[in-house]
Amino acid sequence: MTYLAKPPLHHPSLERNAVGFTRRDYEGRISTLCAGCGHDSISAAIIQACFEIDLEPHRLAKFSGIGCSSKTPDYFVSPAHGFNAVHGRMPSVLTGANIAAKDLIYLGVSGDGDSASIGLGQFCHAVRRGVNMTYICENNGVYGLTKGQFSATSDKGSKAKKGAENKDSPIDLVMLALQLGATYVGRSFSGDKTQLVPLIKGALSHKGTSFIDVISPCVAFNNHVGSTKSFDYVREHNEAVNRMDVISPRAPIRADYKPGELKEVVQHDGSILRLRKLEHDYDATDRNAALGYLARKATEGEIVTGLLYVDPEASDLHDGLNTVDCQLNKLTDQELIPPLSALEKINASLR
Amino acid sequence: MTYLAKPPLHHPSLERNAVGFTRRDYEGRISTLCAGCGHDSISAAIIQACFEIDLEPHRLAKFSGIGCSSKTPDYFVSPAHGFNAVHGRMPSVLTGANIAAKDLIYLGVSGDGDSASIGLGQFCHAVRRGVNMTYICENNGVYGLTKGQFSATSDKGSKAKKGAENKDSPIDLVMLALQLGATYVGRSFSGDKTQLVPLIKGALSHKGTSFIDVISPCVAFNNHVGSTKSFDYVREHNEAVNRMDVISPRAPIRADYKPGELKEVVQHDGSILRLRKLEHDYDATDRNAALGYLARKATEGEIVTGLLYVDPEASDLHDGLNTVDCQLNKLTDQELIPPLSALEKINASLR
Amino acid sequence: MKPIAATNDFVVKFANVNGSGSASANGMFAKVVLRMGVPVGARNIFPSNIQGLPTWYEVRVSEAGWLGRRGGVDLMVAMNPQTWDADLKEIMPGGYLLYDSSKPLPASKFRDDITIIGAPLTELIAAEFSVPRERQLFKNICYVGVLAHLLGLESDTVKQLLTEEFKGKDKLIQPNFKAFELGRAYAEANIAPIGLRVQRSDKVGDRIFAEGNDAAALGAVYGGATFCAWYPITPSTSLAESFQKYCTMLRKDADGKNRFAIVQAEDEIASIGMVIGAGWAGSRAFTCTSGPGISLMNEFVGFSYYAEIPAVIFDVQRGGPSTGMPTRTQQSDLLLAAYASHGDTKHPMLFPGNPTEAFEFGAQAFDLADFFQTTVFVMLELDIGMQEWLTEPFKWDEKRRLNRGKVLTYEHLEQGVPFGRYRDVDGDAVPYRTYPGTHPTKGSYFTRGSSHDKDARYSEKGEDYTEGMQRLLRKWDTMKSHVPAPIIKKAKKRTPDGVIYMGSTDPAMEEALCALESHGIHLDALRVRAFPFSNEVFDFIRDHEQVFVVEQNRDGQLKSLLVNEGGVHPARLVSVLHYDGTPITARFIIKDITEKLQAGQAAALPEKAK
Amino acid sequence: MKPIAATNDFVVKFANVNGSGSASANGMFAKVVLRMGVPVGARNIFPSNIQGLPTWYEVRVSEAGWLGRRGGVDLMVAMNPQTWDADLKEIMPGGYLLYDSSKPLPASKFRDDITIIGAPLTELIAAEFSVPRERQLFKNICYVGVLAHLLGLESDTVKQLLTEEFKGKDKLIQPNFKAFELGRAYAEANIAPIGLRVQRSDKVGDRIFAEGNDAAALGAVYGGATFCAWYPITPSTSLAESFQKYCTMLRKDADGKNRFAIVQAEDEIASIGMVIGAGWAGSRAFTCTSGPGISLMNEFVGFSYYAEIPAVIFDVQRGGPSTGMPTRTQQSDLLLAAYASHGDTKHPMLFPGNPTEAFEFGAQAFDLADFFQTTVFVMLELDIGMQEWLTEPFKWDEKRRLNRGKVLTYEHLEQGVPFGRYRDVDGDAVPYRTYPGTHPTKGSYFTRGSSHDKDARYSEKGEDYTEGMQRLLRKWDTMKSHVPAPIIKKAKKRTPDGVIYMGSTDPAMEEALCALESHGIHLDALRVRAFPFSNEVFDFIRDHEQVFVVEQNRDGQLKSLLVNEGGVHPARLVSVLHYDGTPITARFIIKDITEKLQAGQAAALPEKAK
Ligand SMILES: Cc1ncc(C[n+]2csc(CCOP(=O)(O)OP(=O)(O)O)c2C)c(N)n1
Ligand SMILES: Cc1ncc(C[n+]2csc(CCOP(=O)(O)OP(=O)(O)O)c2C)c(N)n1
Ligand code: SF4
Ligand code: SF4
Ligand SMILES: [Mg+2]
Ligand SMILES: [Mg+2]
Repeated sequence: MTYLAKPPLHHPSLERNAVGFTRRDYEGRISTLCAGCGHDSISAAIIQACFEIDLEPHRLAKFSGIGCSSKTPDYFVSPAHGFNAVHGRMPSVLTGANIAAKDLIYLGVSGDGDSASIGLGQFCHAVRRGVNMTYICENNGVYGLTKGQFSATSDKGSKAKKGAENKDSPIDLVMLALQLGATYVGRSFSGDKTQLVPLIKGALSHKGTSFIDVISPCVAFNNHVGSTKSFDYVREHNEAVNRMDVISPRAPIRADYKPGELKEVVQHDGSILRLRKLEHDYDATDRNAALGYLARKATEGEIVTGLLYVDPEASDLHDGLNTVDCQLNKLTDQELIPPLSALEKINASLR
Repeated sequence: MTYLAKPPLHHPSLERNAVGFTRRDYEGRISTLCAGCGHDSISAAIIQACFEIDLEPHRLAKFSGIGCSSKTPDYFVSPAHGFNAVHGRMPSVLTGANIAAKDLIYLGVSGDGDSASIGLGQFCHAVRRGVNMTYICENNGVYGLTKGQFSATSDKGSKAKKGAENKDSPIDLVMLALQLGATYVGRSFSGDKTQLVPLIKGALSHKGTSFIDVISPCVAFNNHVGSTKSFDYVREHNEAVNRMDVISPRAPIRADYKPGELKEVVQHDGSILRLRKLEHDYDATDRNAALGYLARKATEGEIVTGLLYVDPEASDLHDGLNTVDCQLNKLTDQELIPPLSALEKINASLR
Repeated sequence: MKPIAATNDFVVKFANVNGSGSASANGMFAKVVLRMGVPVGARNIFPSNIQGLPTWYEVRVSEAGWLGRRGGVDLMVAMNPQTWDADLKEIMPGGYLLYDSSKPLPASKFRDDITIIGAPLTELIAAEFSVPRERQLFKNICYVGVLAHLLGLESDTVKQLLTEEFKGKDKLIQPNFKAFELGRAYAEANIAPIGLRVQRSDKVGDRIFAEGNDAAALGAVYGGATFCAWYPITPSTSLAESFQKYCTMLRKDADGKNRFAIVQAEDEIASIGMVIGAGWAGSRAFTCTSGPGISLMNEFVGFSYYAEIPAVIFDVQRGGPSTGMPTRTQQSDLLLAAYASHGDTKHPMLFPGNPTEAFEFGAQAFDLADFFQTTVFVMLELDIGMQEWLTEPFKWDEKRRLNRGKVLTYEHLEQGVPFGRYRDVDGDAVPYRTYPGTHPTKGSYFTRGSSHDKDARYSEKGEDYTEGMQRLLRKWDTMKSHVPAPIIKKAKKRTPDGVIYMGSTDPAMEEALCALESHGIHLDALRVRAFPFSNEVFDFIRDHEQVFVVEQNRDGQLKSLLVNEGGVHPARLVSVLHYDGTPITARFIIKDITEKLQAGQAAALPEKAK
Repeated sequence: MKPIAATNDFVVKFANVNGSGSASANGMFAKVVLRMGVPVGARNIFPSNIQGLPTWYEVRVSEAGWLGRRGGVDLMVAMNPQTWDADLKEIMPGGYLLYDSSKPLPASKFRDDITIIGAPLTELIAAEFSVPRERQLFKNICYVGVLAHLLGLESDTVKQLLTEEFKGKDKLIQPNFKAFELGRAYAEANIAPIGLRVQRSDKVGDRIFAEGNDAAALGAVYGGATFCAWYPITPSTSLAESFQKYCTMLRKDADGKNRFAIVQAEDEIASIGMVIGAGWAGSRAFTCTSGPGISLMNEFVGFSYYAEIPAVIFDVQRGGPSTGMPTRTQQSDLLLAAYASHGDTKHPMLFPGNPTEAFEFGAQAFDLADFFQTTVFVMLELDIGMQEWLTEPFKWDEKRRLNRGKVLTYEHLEQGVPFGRYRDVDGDAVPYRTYPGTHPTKGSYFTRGSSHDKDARYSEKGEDYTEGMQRLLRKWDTMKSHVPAPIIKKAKKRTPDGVIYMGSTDPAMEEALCALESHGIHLDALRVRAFPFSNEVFDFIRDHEQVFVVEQNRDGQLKSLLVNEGGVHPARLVSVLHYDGTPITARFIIKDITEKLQAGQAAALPEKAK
């Protein structure tokens, strides 16, 4: 589906992308989050990424659950339809919509409470089905909207603002996503836009389940000393395994790097993920190695970021379902209603 | 709590264990499962294990969800209280009971549908809390009771009885349990009682969360060629990493093995897990190594069995909660109801 | 005791062991009678288990066409030693017992007021078959042979049916013939004719023998459903399976690709979530489940109500509460479905009364859901869903189009049709919506379960909230004239008494009405087919002094809904309740209503509650 | 326009920004008035957000003791530019506006029928404080200083309260004094006295100023609860937090170990599952949640009903349906809670009418749950749970023991007391139970949600099932005389009119009754405090020609329950419904009832539904 670009109401100086939109066309309503909240930075990165990959804004479909993080889809890409589901159940709603209208680009935004507590089952199952989506968890280690309880991604021993210590083992959604078959897995930090924007771009261009865990400090309830999800803690323990550029299918290919230093991964839609290794023996296309590396680093207290795994050949849920090319929501009556003769045959078989 | 042993109504020839019970005292009602169902073998192994570790039968508390597997607690250890919860929610019920009455031995029995589909969230969260229990998943890769649909532990490409192929990535509960902090993790096969009985014994004696995944073929719906959970398939791909004996705290220690070949792990209650390695570089006390090994073997299509991980120093949920030694359900009115003076003080503070 | 003599009017019951393969032989028996033109009401009574527990199949042969359960057994085919004693007790005095006489049984095991018919089935079969599983299976068809002789079933018809049944597995046909003949010949040679007979007739017409779940699934196909998200649960599983079957048959395109999708979700919450996602995006989607699933779906159903998203839920009701009786029938999810979820909510329900209506409502539910943008419950019951009923053939008007309701397209938006997601543009309180991706600059909106204004913007203002909630009530009013109307049957004589009922009670009620009439008791009858109730329902109540409300639950849930929605005085509605998990019978209804009329109980208003 | 003149009878409203620290200053204001012996009704009105959105605090000063919301504002403290226009509109003609005059505002921003009072708060504070966060915080206490002068609040009382408030953080006391003095002194020097005054009185007595959630949590402590499993959700979160606070204070043993456990579960389903597990094992356990949580708990609640396991759920009701209005109040979960879960089920509910009752019922719920072995809902509301109410002090009878219901111990079993889990031994339909691990050979049983016989064995027999279901109905009857009885207030004159209401409607209703009486309208009043309803409730209805049912939801849920359980003619119950999320006011009740009486609407039975 392509339509005429948006009428040019905007300030002429705003740069347009290949499909004729300005960055402002990807904005949303004014955020109601706390000043300084990590989630707002992620919204900005999403806006940037959508603009840069030349996505017509209405071709995005935005989903979320409940939480501060889950409010954000209202704050970016207003021309896209948005859906604020019930708490923890966004993955199922997104899956259903994707089944109905597969040609759109699906973005799910959730929080660590929404994804790792009440929503853990749906998260895991959406991943194992290979739903074609980008799933971003805005991970602050607390329930922001209900005022600062531990979430299931809180590290053992991490301290709450009022001093209580978390005793439960943490859930690492990246490890789960890897284990359950996600085909594009990354981790980043709301404070690192240079890393985050390309990760989102790559994810949106990926066919299959993309998961990005973004550590996103909660300035109101989890940014104190003793928290392992504070700005300071994350900055100190952030270990990026690679840096990535995403090159659009249309862009001319330049080869100005020395071989070895770079790895190029061509995705389904022709986009190229150009990976510059920072950790020299990290191979982002080896799932088991990634699992092992992450487990080790987690024990050491390091937060591994970057593109952690990608399978550019991935298939998705629709492949498994063997659906027709036409979106299910566009099938006509004729394509849907069987002929009367079929009904008569069935009647006959039941006599 | 100790009581007089059961009055000796039984055939005198039946051997008694150290607490005065015969094997028959650990039996249950007659099974209503299909003849040949793997689950019945697991029930037999549970009976054997309880008998051998000298557990007074009423000190066991049995829990399950819904499914053929979840019916089994009715078929073993009748003098124990049993609880058939709703589908997929056994872990929470067990957790609550354990909080109320921590001195009992907790056994949860579930199926792969009950644990990995509807119950995945509760399974993961009970594990990460370190509930002191033995959780056995009777894993047949299908929904037995609802007649043969794929469960979430079905391998990708595994075939249903009527031929359909599973397209979703499998959930490996052992991998999840390891990742989420279970402190005793094993896998076995309903057809291998020699391996299974000691695994259960060790689990029941373990303090902390013990998880045992038992492949348990469903003869009615998932024992055909093409299924990766059939008796034949499991026999062919079973790779035991070790063999274990469990030596009770009371038993005299014998040392008749060559050093190196054996590893002894002393558990919290004094019981000793004597592990004979079959896979020479497998270390059952290294969580990260176990994760890596299992991931690799899973890719190769091998089913790794044995005691996969144990942390004998584990703490449990009650440690985290800092509860009193007395079971909460035995606290008296006096211990529970604060004095009137406290109330008056509170009233005063609210004026 | 005189042996019962009856032609085309008796009950045969088969007592078997679950998993022994009896179901197909028993079904065959019922179908033979049907092919002979004699109506049959047939019911499987099975345990919640896979193999080894007792199971029964009850066939009511009724030339008069009474298809409800009758109660009592005229001929018991007792194949299960486990239930022998109880089975024998059920036989009516003068009735018949057919049993496997291969092993001798002591006389004390029998009754002397019935006719005992032994046939050495095991021996007969053992002599001809050697594989154990075959022996087990063919014993079943062997007793059909015995029955064929005893009751006068046409052998050709049996063989014709066997041939059809095993089409594709042709090598099974001859052994089945043989087993059948073994039984038939043995009976012919050894057993005296009995008083029960099946005689060819012409009372079946063009009716079909169909299960409600299968019919509803087919209805969903004709109704344009493209997506089913489900989680297995008895007794709804076969609905999803049938949808798979019919879609595979009718919805493949030329390249073998699917114009449908079916996802077995991880649980019921995910199922309804997917359905809502698809409905939001413009695909007709449904889930099928039973009571426990409805309980779990509560939160999402409230979301669908408030955010106004179409969804269809087939609730195949079983015995509650909790896990209850998974393989027994009830009508006990009404209250839950009607007001599912926290806050003020109301949801439409359809009550098919037979598989034909299951087909019709299975299609219509999607038009209603799309038009009213809300969850529509199709309230099936195990007794309809999982039993084969003799029912009218499925009909479809080829000119019928899917009514997708108020959807603004790209063209509308281009033409400048204004869009506000929750505005009442047409005065019927039904708003317009858009599918995602419709237009680059117009028509996007944000869907949420939190309070919102007419343009779907977040709002905590009391006025925005109440305005929306009041519109939802007006939408509810609009619905009343769109859902299936009740079916009213007037008594032959003017009467102050009425009866209201629904769903699977239909055949038992028809029979009861006829019998009551013959006793001089006249009742006007109304079968409710949908909630919200249309005015006709309340007119009917107003026009009668007392109205019996017959339902299959403990608490009179339909009565509660009638009282609550219609402002009816509860004392004028007299509950007739049957809820032990077996299908309601005409006998029960007749007895209960007669007693209540006699006691005049209904007329006297209870003192406390005037 | 004459400025309003009123002493100890006016409404002050504070308009602030969420997260700006205004709550504690505003609360201080209310407490000062209370300490001066003048009753106060105070309410926070806050958004579903953490920082930056509008929030209000409304204080009704009422010597007469009317604690409900009044409606209208006499003095607005307008600190939020975002809501300035709307806030100004709310001021009654002749009322007052206090604003921060540091920045000049155009005349068009004001009204000329009110008294405008400017105080340069920002400037005053900026001159003395430099840290930005301090400036924000102290501005709040500064306007309290201004108000102290304007209204005649006692400075010493303010300072006393500040000292108590900051006990432990003593270095905050002086700066607060200073900020207060800045405002007070500025006002004294620059602002003319106004018509509103607070004058010391003696109408507060020994009452306390408490929140319902806090009170309920304390009740749970006294009621012997040892375990709370919960999942955060507004407006119930503070209940769990208070339980933590009070347990830490009152339930530590000598070694610092806990005689309680609190688990933040992964969701509401797990919360109720844990509660049921603990209840089964003999610990008193509860969860607290709001509407969405109740929807999710449906399946387990039905399990608890059918398997007969004690559980307590505090439902702090908020605006539904769906996510609805999380920070607004409603009484709209009644129908859901009453009949939660599929199949035939009924669950007791308690309706505390103020924090004191929240304390009492918070304890009593556990006795009821243990005795009746079922889920007991304590139906709180945001308006009670999260607002501070002036309420009677908490009382506890030291001789009171926890009633753990029918539990067989080791000794009973040893003595040979027979045990059958679901037997009705005492004729009250309440069975006996055992805790796990009680006895080596006697007393074990198997708990299940599937159908069972009297000895808890699995059974698919219709008789076993119906026997159990009927006993549950009889148990329900037993319950009626055990739950808190209604409170009846007779009108001064004999009257055919009554009114029924519940929960947080209490203060508004008291005021309304008094006002109606002064207009010559007499109503007998009954406050329902529990479901099932006791006979007194239906006697009350019988004894009146028409009864208004006042409730805070759209669909008249309490009325539905009355009709459904009592066989009452719905036409005799006239709904008075308030449901925009704000607390109901006496004004609303008076107006609605007066109009309905005038229209005679209640008397005329609707034609359709006689
Ligand atoms: C069923 C249900 N339970 C609980 C809540 C209350 N609730 C709202 S947001 C939230 C947690 C949000 O945490 P997270 O997803 O981490 O988001 P954050 O606010 O931290 O970004 C909870 C528990 C709810 N809305 N619905
Ligand atoms: C809420 C709910 N949904 C669905 C069901 C139906 N159901 C019963 S058992 C079962 C699956 C059991 O599978 P599994 O746990 O693997 O047990 P198995 O029978 O294979 O041993 C299902 C879906 C149910 N009882 N409750
Ligand atoms: S509470 Fe935390 S997560 Fe929520 S908006 Fe504020 S900073 Fe962000
Ligand atoms: S159906 Fe499968 S799992 Fe169930 S009892 Fe039979 S063999 Fe066992
Ligand atoms: Mg969070
Ligand atoms: Mg299974």
